[in-house]
Amino acid sequence: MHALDRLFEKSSRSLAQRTSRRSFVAVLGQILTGSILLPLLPIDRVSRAQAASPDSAQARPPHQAASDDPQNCEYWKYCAIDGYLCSCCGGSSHSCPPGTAMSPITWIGTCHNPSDRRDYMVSYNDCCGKTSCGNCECNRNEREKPIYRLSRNNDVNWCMANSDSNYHCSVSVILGLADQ
Amino acid sequence: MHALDRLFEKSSRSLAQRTSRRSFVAVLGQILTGSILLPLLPIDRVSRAQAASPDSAQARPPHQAASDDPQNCEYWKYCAIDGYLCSCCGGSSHSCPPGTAMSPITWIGTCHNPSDRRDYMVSYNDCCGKTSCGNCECNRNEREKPIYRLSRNNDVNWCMANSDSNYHCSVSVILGLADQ
Amino acid sequence: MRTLQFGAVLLGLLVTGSAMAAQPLAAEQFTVESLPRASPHWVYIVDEAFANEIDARVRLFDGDSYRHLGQIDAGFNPGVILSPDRTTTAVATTYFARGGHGTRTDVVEFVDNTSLTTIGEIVLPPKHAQLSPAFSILSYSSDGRFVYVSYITPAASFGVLDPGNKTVLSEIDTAGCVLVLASGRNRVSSLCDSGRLLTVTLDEQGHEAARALSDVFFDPDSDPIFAQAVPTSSGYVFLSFLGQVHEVDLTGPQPLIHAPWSMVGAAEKGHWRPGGQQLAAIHGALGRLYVCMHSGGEGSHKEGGSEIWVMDLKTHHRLARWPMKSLNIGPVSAVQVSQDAAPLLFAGTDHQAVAVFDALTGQLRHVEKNLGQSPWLILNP
Amino acid sequence: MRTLQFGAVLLGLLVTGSAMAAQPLAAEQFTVESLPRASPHWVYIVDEAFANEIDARVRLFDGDSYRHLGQIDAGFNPGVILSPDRTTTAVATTYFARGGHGTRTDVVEFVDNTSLTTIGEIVLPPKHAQLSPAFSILSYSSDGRFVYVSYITPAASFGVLDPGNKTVLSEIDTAGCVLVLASGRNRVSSLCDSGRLLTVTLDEQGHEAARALSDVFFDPDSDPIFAQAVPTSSGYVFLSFLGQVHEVDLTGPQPLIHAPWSMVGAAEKGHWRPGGQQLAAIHGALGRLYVCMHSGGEGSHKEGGSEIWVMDLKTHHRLARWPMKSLNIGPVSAVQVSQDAAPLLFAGTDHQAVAVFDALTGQLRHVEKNLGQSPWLILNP
Repeated sequence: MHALDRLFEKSSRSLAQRTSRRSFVAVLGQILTGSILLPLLPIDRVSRAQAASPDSAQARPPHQAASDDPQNCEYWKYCAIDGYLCSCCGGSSHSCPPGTAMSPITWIGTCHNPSDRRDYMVSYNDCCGKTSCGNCECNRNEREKPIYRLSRNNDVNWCMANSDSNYHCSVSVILGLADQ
Repeated sequence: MHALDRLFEKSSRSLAQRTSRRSFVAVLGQILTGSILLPLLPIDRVSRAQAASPDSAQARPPHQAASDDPQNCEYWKYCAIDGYLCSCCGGSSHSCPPGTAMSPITWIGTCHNPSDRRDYMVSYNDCCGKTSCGNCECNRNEREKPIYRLSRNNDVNWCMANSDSNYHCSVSVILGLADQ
Repeated sequence: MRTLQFGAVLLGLLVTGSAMAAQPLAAEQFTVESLPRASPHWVYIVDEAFANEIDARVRLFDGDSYRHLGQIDAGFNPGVILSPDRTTTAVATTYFARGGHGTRTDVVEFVDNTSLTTIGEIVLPPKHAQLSPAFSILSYSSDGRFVYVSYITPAASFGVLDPGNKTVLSEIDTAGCVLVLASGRNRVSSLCDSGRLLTVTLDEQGHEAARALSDVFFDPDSDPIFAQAVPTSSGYVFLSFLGQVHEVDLTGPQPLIHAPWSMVGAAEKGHWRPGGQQLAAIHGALGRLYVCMHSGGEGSHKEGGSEIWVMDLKTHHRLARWPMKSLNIGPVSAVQVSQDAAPLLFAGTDHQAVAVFDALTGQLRHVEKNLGQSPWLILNP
Repeated sequence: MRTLQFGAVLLGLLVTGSAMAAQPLAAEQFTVESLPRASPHWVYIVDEAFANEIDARVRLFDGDSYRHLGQIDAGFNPGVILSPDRTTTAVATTYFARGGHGTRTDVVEFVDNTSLTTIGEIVLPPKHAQLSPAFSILSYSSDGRFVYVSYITPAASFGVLDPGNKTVLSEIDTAGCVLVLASGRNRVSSLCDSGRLLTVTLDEQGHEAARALSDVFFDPDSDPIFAQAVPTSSGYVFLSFLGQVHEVDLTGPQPLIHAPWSMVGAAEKGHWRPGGQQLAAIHGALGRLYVCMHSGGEGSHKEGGSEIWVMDLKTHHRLARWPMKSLNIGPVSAVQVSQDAAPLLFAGTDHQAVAVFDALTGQLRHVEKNLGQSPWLILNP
């Protein structure tokens, strides 16, 4: 077997554990024709490309793209976020708006990225020190737990330990792949 | 001429200066048949009667009664009020909600009461010391003037001279008949 | 006599010419309202004002007249509780020196419930648990002598306050267990990640005298309980994500934990779930539990109820399912019930309204829409 | 080169099997955004948050990308102004010690416009003019050395501040005339109830050196001017309730007041009127005046515009009437126009949105709905 074929087979096998063969073949076809190069970019670049488009805020993305839009509550990284999305407040999905400070304490969750079908560990941080942003309210609670499990809770103000402890908005920062 | 006739004629003359003969005759007919006794009550009693009715807040009064409803922006006394109606905040058209304080400074306006077809001098006071009520926002500006004519302006916070100077809601208090 | 008066009035009208020529309206007095006698149908509705979160407020609302009776300022992420004798509202909150920024001051403010004026405050260490909305962040001892306030820094502890002398008496470390569930004159229980209750008993000076851990009574991994404890005459009721009901009796020195029972039948389990903010309320005398229920899966525990279920706390039978959808009021995120014999059920909705129901029949009586941004915590005196 | 790279990428994909088996996403860095280079199409939108009035804020919004770039806290009834060099936003406001109540602190806060951080403040006497929304409450001298802040207690005066040293230099009594219309390095004009302008000239220390009253140029009884002065390169333009345009030249020691002209024809007079909050804006280079106009009578001067009229400041001709009704954005209460060669017109509406138009053609480009409760004051750097 040719070396390239072996590599291909190996990775396709691990892929097959997570997705159906049919969708895999369809996606492969698109890769070969070059038609889905854009989604292969790191998700962050996609978000910047969308944000730069002049009517990104007006033209709500179609339902199927919601999980790829950092200004949409359905964005994959936001699976247990509760608050205002910083990407609608002058920040991004993982950066705070100008003039705010990121909370040093936070909680860690796991979100599934449908684009690469992997589970990622993410850190939900609050951005602090200005009054509430008020844009793109989002409340999702996958695997979120009540306040007695503080390290999995999104009801508490994670800005509490900041010197300027008002809550402004929330981000979700990729830490790495979740444990397999 | 009979004494009663003379009295009648005198008052009807002064009335005629303010209203058309036709509407005067129509109203007189209603008085004689007793059908508009209720509006002759002091307006405040009408307001209490409405407030006591269990669904006064739900059942918005019909359009023609708006000028008689102290919880409606169209209430006659509110002709140049700007803010939240205290009658929707625990006060009445002329009293402040519990725990607030009435502004000692204020501005004076004139409103026409369609029920008795008289012009009244009213004092627009703000009720102060709690955060904004937020109910029954109302902005009317009959004879209101810009800020350089402070004594006729409703853009300024009339709570400014109170020890607790936050704005909560506004009232309109009858001072007496306007100068003829 | 009535007829005579009527005639006199009519004559008076004729004499002066007409209604318009009747006496002009008298000058009005500048006054500040005082509250009428309290009614069991009054509720204190906490509006967290989520888009303007430094400006939370409590609205006093009458479930009979549908009138707004007054308002209490509540700052940022407040805990709100009424004193046992109902004369005082306590608000634990945070203020910033410059509105939305600047130095943080944590404080419990006490408001007189007849005049709605602030009658005093206790400044706290800057540790007040900033939760949204607020459950069991603040509580009173049964005799009103102590106030307990939950601290999260994120280390968990609570403050014991003396509302009479307006002082902080002590701070008690709760080893990671959170919230202040008061019982009796001198006991405070907190919820632990281990599935237990920690109960601290205080001495007369408000310092720790003893502490005890309950047995494990729930599994935070497989079926966590909501932290929103519903008070009963003897303790609290907790609901689990999957609809189990845990009743805890705190009248004795050691918590008595009853065997849990399920609100949902086998076919419904995992499909129909409790959810929302203040997701359940109990009418004590009737022994009825009202719960916001929705159809959903894992992660849906904050979804408001598409139905309100009425459960019998004695028989554990479901007495009624009241569907909300056809009422067009939005999913119900908060329920509260008055404790009188003609009880009202109050339902705060995701559409920023509060609906008033007959709590016996489920009949909708009123929908009040002017209740701020997030009316999702309702206190009933 | 481009082709080669593409081929390499494609090969890489084939080698690793597919997109899904490609390298997992890298860990992201925790960062705080800094602002990109300022654009002439940025606007600072003051949201007075009228239902939560202690929580006003300024939103920085990009009229090209329609992105929210950041936010500045603004407290209660703020005055907001940009420094002449655009590097700083100054906010004159009031904070209460306990959120919605308690001791009042009046302050001017200075915010760096590249980082949106507060870089200093000047505490004022508790006299700051609490107006809603804010026009000419706060202004800078042309060289940025002085900041002027309007006081109303209700006695009228103004404070002269030194933004460099963060001190209050003086308070100047204006004998009942209000607001601070800055001109040049050291002059401040205020509007008087007599229909005149009072102009105070300051010395180098920020104290009063001279004062002068203009002639009467409007009649506050028969046709008052709006206090919302629109700045021009030489002074200000004022509109009257009935649509007269008063241009005032403040470049000399004595105000030069031009003969007024009318925006409305004889047939329209008394029917079509200007109205709103920030009811007019001027594009300096084009010499165009944009005005919110509506059809109404006495007392309608705060009604938003059902049309925007475009007037030529030189010829006094009406260049266009842009109807708003069909756009479903609500009456327009505030207009602002960018000063560049491809100008945008921003329109704050009674439906709590801000619409972006091509200021040359009136073509609607965008409607932004997430701009808070009352986006009725729009500053353009």
